[in-house]
Amino acid sequence: MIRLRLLFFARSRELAGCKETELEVPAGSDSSVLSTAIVAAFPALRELLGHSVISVNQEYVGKPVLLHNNDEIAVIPPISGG
Amino acid sequence: MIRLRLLFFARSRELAGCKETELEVPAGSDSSVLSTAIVAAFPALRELLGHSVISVNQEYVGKPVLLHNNDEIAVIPPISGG
Amino acid sequence: MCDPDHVAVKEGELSLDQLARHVSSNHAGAIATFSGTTRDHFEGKKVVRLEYEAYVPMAEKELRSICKQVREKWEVMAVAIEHRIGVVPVGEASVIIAVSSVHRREALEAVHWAIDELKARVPIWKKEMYAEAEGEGDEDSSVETSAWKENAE
Amino acid sequence: MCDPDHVAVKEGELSLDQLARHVSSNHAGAIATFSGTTRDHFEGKKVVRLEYEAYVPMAEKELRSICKQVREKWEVMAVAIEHRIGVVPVGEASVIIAVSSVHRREALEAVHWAIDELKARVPIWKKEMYAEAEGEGDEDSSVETSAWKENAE
Repeated sequence: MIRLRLLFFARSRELAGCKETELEVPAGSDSSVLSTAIVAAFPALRELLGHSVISVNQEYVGKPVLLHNNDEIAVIPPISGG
Repeated sequence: MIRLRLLFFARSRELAGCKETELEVPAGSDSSVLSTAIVAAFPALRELLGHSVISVNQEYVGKPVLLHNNDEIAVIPPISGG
Repeated sequence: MCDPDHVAVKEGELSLDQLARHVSSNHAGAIATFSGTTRDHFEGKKVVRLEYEAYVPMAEKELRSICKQVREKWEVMAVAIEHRIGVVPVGEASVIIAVSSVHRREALEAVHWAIDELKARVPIWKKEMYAEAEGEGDEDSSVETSAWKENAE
Repeated sequence: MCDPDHVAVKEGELSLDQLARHVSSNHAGAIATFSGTTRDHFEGKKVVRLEYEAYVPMAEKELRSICKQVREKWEVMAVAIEHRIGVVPVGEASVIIAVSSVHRREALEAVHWAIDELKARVPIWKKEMYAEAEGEGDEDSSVETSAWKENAE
């Protein structure tokens, strides 16, 4: 297993009940497993994840990227900066 | 005759040698006489007047307007505000 | 060469004059700025307070990337963007952008593109706190509700 | 109702923050500004100083008319324009414009139109003072020349 840092913001932070936690996924996983893994750990996030994006190491990811130990993952609900 | 206030700015002020003077034109004149009257009084302005505009009472005038005693006339060389 | 860009995601009041100094240069002839200010109403509800939250390091990374793209798309000298977080009183700026250029068209167009881009991709969230008067009997109690906003585009 | 416009043609430094306050409102969501700053070069000559002269009452009248037209053309809340006169050090703003609106597009477009209009019709003149080094013999005397500028449009 590899261990990831998982960050929540705004509505996802409120639903998760914390700002930051850890998430484990099987070694060799890519970012496409994240959504399912996060919902398994935080069922309350199911609906919000449908219209959120997940960043890896402070980048929006297009194609799935391979995950590594200590990667920084964040749930980014619809933004409203400006 | 009616007596007008005549103001100069920028290059027209430098060529006229003063900021303000008086100009007399025949009673009943409209603004179309101004250019000729100004050149007669200030020959040094002849060339500059060709690419300047003349304002009457702080307004750009399109069609000739009738002049009155104490009207404020100004020679407006090409502007460069901003 | 100095870094032509300046970005910050921070608490506290924002200043256009200070931001303009970040982009001003003796070679630039024009500086355009944009400020987004917080409004006091939303769908008839009175907004009493706003709070902004950011994924700060990623937000600053995205802002830096917007600055770079602005300089690739337009002939501009320098770009600066600051976004305020925490509580923002109604009427104060939550975001300010400044772009300098030799000719005015570039700075004005670039600032417009930059604010559109910021709203589309920088991970920052706004929560509006509303005052809703609920008249029940003689008592006129005021209940506070809130909502996380979503940018339209 | 308060006058939604503010204009001034005056000596001394200009402040974007102060100008933004003139147009800010709890109902506006956006403020766009433009500053014209003095450049340090013209056709290879070094500009050491600028001086602006205005037909002040007519200039303020034209500025007020520009503000009014802006509010007729766009859905904006308020417009403010200040033009500096007298000596303006290189790098400092000679003109600043601010427009507030509910939506950002209007303020940004309006500020662009306003500066174009100002340059086309407000009776203000800029004189550039150049430093020209004239090397004659051993002596390196510096002669100052100057020119009244003309806006292109």
